[in-house]
Amino acid sequence: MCVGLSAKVLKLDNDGAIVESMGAKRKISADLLEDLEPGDYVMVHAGAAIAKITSDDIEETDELFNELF
Amino acid sequence: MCVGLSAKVLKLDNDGAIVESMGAKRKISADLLEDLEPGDYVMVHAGAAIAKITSDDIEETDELFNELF
Amino acid sequence: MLNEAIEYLKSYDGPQINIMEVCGTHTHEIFRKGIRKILSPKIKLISGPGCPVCVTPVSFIDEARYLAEQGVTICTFGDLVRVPGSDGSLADSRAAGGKIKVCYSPMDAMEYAKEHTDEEVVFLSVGFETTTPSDVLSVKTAMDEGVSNFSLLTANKTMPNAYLVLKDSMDCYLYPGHVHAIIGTGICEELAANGVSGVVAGFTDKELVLAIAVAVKNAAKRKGYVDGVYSEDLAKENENKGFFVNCYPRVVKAEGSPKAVKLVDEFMEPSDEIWRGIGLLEKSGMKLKEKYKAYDARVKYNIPAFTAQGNKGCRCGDVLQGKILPSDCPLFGKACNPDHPVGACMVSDEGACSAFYMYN
Amino acid sequence: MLNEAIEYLKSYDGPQINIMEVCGTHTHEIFRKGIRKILSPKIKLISGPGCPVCVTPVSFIDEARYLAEQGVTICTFGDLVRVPGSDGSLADSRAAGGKIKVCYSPMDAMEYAKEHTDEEVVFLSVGFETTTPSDVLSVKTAMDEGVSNFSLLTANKTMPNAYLVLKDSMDCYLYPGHVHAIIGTGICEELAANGVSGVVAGFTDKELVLAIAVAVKNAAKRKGYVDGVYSEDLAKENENKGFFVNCYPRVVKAEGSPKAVKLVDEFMEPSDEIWRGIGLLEKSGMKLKEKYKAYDARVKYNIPAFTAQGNKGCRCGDVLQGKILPSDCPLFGKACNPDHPVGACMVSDEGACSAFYMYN
Amino acid sequence: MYCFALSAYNVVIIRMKNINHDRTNAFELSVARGSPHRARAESRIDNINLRGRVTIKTEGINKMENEVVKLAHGAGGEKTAELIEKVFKGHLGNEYFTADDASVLPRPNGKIAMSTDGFIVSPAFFPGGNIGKLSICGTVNDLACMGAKPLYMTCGFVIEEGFPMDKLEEIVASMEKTANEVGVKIVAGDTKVAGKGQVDGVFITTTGVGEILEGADTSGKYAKKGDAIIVTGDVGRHGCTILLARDEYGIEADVTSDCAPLYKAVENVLTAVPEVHVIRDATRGGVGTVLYEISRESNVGIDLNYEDVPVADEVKGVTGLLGLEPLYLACEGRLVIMVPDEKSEEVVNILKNSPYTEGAKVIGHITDEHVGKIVMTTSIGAQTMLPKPGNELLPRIC
Amino acid sequence: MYCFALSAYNVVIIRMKNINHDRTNAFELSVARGSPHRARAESRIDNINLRGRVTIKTEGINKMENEVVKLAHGAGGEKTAELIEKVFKGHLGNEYFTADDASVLPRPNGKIAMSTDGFIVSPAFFPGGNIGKLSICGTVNDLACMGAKPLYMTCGFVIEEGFPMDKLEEIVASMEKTANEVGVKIVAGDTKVAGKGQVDGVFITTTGVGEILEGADTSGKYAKKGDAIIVTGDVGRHGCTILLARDEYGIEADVTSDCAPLYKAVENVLTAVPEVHVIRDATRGGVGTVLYEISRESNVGIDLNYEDVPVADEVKGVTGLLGLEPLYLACEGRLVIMVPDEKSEEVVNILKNSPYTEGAKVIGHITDEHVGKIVMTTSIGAQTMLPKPGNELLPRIC
Ligand code: SF4
Ligand code: SF4
Ligand SMILES: [Mg+2]
Ligand SMILES: [Mg+2]
Ligand SMILES: [Mg+2]
Ligand SMILES: [Mg+2]
Ligand SMILES: [Mg+2]
Ligand SMILES: [Mg+2]
Ligand SMILES: [Mg+2]
Ligand SMILES: [Mg+2]
Ligand SMILES: [Mg+2]
Ligand SMILES: [Mg+2]
Repeated sequence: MCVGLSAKVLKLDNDGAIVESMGAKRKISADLLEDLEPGDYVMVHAGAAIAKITSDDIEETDELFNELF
Repeated sequence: MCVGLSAKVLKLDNDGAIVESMGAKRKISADLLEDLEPGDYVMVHAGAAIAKITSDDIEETDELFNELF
Repeated sequence: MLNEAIEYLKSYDGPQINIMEVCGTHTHEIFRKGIRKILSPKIKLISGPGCPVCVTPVSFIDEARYLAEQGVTICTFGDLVRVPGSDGSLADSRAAGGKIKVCYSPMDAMEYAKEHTDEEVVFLSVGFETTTPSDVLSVKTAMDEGVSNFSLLTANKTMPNAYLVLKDSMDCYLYPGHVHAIIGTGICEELAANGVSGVVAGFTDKELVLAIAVAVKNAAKRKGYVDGVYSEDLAKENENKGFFVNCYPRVVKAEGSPKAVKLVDEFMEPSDEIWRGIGLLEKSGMKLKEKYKAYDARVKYNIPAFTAQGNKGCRCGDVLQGKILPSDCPLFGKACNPDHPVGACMVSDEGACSAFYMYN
Repeated sequence: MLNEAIEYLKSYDGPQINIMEVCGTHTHEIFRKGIRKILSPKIKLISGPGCPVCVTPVSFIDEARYLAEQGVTICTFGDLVRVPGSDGSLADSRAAGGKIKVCYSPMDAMEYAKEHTDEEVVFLSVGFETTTPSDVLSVKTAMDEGVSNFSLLTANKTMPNAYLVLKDSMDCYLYPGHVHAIIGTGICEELAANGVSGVVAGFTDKELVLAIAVAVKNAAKRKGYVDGVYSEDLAKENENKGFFVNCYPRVVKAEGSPKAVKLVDEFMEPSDEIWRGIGLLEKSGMKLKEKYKAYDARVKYNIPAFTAQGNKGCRCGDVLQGKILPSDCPLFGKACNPDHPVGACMVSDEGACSAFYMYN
Repeated sequence: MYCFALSAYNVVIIRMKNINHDRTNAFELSVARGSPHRARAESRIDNINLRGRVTIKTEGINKMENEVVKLAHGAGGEKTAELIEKVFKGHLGNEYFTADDASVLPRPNGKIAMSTDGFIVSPAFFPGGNIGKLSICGTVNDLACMGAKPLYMTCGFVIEEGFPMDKLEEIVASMEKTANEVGVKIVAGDTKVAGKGQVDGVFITTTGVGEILEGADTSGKYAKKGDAIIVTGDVGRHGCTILLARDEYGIEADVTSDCAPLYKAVENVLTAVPEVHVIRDATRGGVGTVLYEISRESNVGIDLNYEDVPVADEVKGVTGLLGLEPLYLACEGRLVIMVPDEKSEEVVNILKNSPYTEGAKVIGHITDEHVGKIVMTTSIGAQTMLPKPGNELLPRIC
Repeated sequence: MYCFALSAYNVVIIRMKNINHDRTNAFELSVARGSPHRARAESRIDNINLRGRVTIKTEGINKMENEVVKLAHGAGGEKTAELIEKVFKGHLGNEYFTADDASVLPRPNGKIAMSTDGFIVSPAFFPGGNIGKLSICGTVNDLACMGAKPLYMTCGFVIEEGFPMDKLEEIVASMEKTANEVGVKIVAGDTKVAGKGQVDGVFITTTGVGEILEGADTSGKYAKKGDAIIVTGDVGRHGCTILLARDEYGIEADVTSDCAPLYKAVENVLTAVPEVHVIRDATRGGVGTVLYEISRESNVGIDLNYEDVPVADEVKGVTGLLGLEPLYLACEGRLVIMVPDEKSEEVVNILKNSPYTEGAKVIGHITDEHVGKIVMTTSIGAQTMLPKPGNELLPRIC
């Protein structure tokens, strides 16, 4: 799913990362990103973290709106 | 089953014999006996005809009784 | 005529006669038809080691269960499915996911292997002289047809040595009709010449009653009794003279089935075998010859040695040798019953303990 | 703020603006949130070729079904299970006994292969730049861990050539956020420089509404309209000037994910791919390089060539190119519906025809 | 009356309520030539004497024959509704059939009887019937054994993904036919589709509710010393048929299952002889198992004349080859009835004139001796025990 | 009260009827230390306040934990009788439980309701329940939906050879507990054992008969324009729990099934507000499927406030990761209730104070527009259709 559900990195090890989104946890690959750390927010797709997110706060869309529109 | 159920040979081919006992038919091996022919009565054990029977008529036991007893 | 024989057996009042069946089907049919129930107290039937299931050692089941665990498909006669090994039966293997297939014949098992080339198929080759030719036939056919995923786990037994070992347990054997349909009656004549008596019996109610009546009459005569009258001269005269009567002539011929015997001899050779409850008997079984080892499951799968013994409390051996009745075994009907058989004699419907339990 | 944007989109009365989503999830979320329902009639959303399922050719399903019939375990994202091949779907293969396993990720499929060494496992590798890195990761890990019963059946696609092919179908692309999270926005800037406009959009309701509003505003401006007032000068000035706005900056960075791009380039190379409904597009996909052929299911299982075309009546291609609405297809809602999809666009919840059907 | 026409993908069932036999009705049925549905449609039309007034067209495609049950049919959504509508409702529908969670039904008269049984027979089709017919007979017979007229039934299906749709329909059509014969209404159903390999083909569980006939009072606890034991036909046919149908032992014989609904026979008996003490259908486990059950429940002994137990020759042949006891082979259309000896002749005569029980016969008596045991008199006049039922039936070698 | 003592091979169930709480009763239970039975035995004793008067010995062997169900248990003979006696009767037995073919039962008052359902959930044990609890709740809830007080139930088991006996007992114990909570009697049962691989673990089919509460008259056909639509708690928990328990997607979340018997809640509602039009339990297919069913059956349209539909965060997380719609995930303890709007507050209040329905909430209304369709108002205030339920739930990638 591409859906915009961001996930928080709970744990990292050689094997990958455990991420959590609204209480749902899964082990995913951390191999597509540099320097992931616990506490980071990521977008997950097909079992891998594909992007680090500046913030989990989608409220920033409001700011963005003021900026872009 | 060793039980004394005799079977009649219905058909013979390279593969073996089809025998019949009270309406129950099965293909069995004819390789343990010489010169089996359709119409013969046989004793069947573990899928092979193990003995040709002089007669299907177990009434001969009565004669045998007179003879042996 | 049947009635006359029944009357004779009911009212017999001569010397005690002990007769031993050495065929599982005899045991079973005797119980099923209630033949024991009509015998005078002076006639005792002993159920000897005639059920191939009962004499199959614990270690054989362990071997089969080992193969099942390795993913081998086990084909077997139905009788063996519930026989306890040292830690469970093939029914337990099946419940645990093992593939256990009940077959009508060894040839059916071979056919199954031919049609399922992705499986390794082993047939549990048990039985006496009657069954062994069919086992051999399946190997021969597998060879002819190039079936390489089929083999036998052998525990085939032969009767003659058991006859000798048990010869003092009774007055007269009830020889198994179909064993002698294969091997002929030469051995019976020979035993008679050496003082061991017996009659070959068929399997119907009439045949069994006739054979038992003939056995009793002749055994009594050997003890000096004719029509209830004792003659010391007769007793002396017959003291070391065994008798033999073929009471199943419509099936059993003196020469047996030479073709079957030849076939077995081509593929197999005598082997020392353990009989459950009796122990090791020299040359009391048959195994595949070295040159057919590709069809010998023990060789093919390099089965480790299993040495487990049966439950110590089980007295199958004494039962099979006629030393005790099943009901004399302290476990009989208590810890040991058809649902939870302790010894092999309680497993097969043919087993002495099982038949005794079910029909009493 | 959201309300302001919604109000803008509802009341927009400038020149007609056509926006094309090229991401299946965009299509789906736009329908799910009812965003089309609030748009002024002057704004048209076209669902382009963004659903990897919809653009997967018939022959790819045929290849997968062929493998399933050979006993290969097929691992796949759920979307592909019901896609019709030329003679049935993978759901039909499964009902016929084939092993079809729905997986969350390619890595899960690889793990499954590792744990089931007696099976041959093929993962159906579909998707765009977002998904391809995960596919490659599974191959890399299989190599590292010596897993030899795992391979990919690839149909991976890349976006840039599609952007070029479809550039005249609309006024502004709604670029897929997660594709550009991987490849960055360089290509978008380049397209803008060449007169092709677009905005990168996220996936929440707010993000989509924002991106569409930004797209409309800028597209109108390009046509010379600001706040509903037309200026010929402005229109002239912007005639060949594309615009690009990243409306999803919390996720999409200009540089994308270099690590992911590098990984893909190591294992894969561009390939010419058939897009269902559109046809062959040069260098529009990725396949495993020759040196990784042990993980390429086509090579490994020597899959025969499948050349089947989709149903001739299906107008997926025109739908994907924005030439017609799904409801303009004569089969739509009649012979073609989600229970019996004729074209791929009717299969996935992301498919343009399916979304149109379900939400109307 | 139902007619079948086949659209491109599904059987469309045209149901005509309250058909007026005096009016001329003409219908066009589009049924593929050679389709089993055609024969069925024709035979139905025949049944209501409308043949002359029906045109049967033979064009049209019948895709259903290639259709199979899929997981989507069990997902509870539109496909499930479609399956119910097109297969189940068409055959089993009646005034009580409902889309609601439960059927609302008139209150029965007097006490009610309730029974359930699961059917997992493999193969699902066998000479003499199929799992559908069996599932109705089993529960109808259980109710009948308690002297109850079957009123309402429910059926729960578990179907394996990939099961052929036309086979499913054949099963459901058998259920319809058997239920109609008895006059029982199928008032609720349930369908689950299990993944390939999670279930073997199709399993059916039926539950029935009946009302106890006036004066009837039967129970396995009521056997009394002196009662005659009647069996309503030859034993072991069903078990033998299934064994042969599985074809595991390579044996062939011309045996058909005794599977039959026995309510009418029971009604005939109980109406004339309400004194009947025990009725039980000998299903799984066969007549032998039933006799042991009753000896235990009634605390009595049983004397059995083994030679009087009716067994078909073919069943004797098959059990002889495999070393099985016919008394322990399943029946699905045989009752064991216990009735005071003086009434036994009357009961046997009624049974001889009732459907499916023509072979009724006295096979033994109840005694107060050897309680809990069954003593059989054998061919040589000896008395010995019938071995207790116990384990899985396994053919013997020796 | 039941106590459990474990003999060498089987659980022996000591059942004490009419226990006198004033007398001092002391029992010795021989239960292996660490056995789950011990905890169960203790907890039961606790429940009836006898703890101080019971000695629990910890010696003794508990072989049952290694025991499995075998084909012989399904052969209809002694082993079947043993299984029924020791596992089923011990837990489910009551005055109507019978060894006969059918139970004979008192005639209910008024109209009766009858319903059946099959349960094939895999895995059989999941957070919040097991297939046994589920099989009682499912049928109890179906009866409750028709305004019927559950009276009698039957249960049919199909068990795979090799199924652990202690797991089976745990399932049956859950059935007992749930049936007791509702006050429904299990009056007949059936057990079949299928060969290894012929069935996946254990399937249960239950059938229930109930009597319609006075004044109650509910049906999926009775939804009327203006009715409020109430859901009795957050949706999709059961489906989500099972999905997680199968562990096919590697996702973990702290979700438990909503599986619960809802009769008491329904009784409370119908007693106070007999005007309720529709009650339906949202099981397979979830709330979305139920809404579509009712829109079709009542020929109405539905307006749904999507943002008002209660969904647990964890369920949102899981469905978000997999691309599934919570409205189409199964519930096993949620009702959809339709009632004239002016009564909706009263109904919601009663539900909030009834067991298992504390989360009751109005989520939409019935309309006479867009008949057969469900229009939902989304987070951006737009109105769009809820997609129709259809196929198997498959997680999406994109
Ligand atoms: S009763 Fe059981 S333990 Fe005793 S001898 Fe017989 S088989 Fe062995
Ligand atoms: S409605 Fe069906 S046939 Fe028409 S374009 Fe869409 S997918 Fe193709
Ligand atoms: Mg319901
Ligand atoms: Mg029943
Ligand atoms: Mg029954
Ligand atoms: Mg249901
Ligand atoms: Mg199957
Ligand atoms: Mg019954
Ligand atoms: Mg129901
Ligand atoms: Mg239900
Ligand atoms: Mg039953
Ligand atoms: Mg299983």
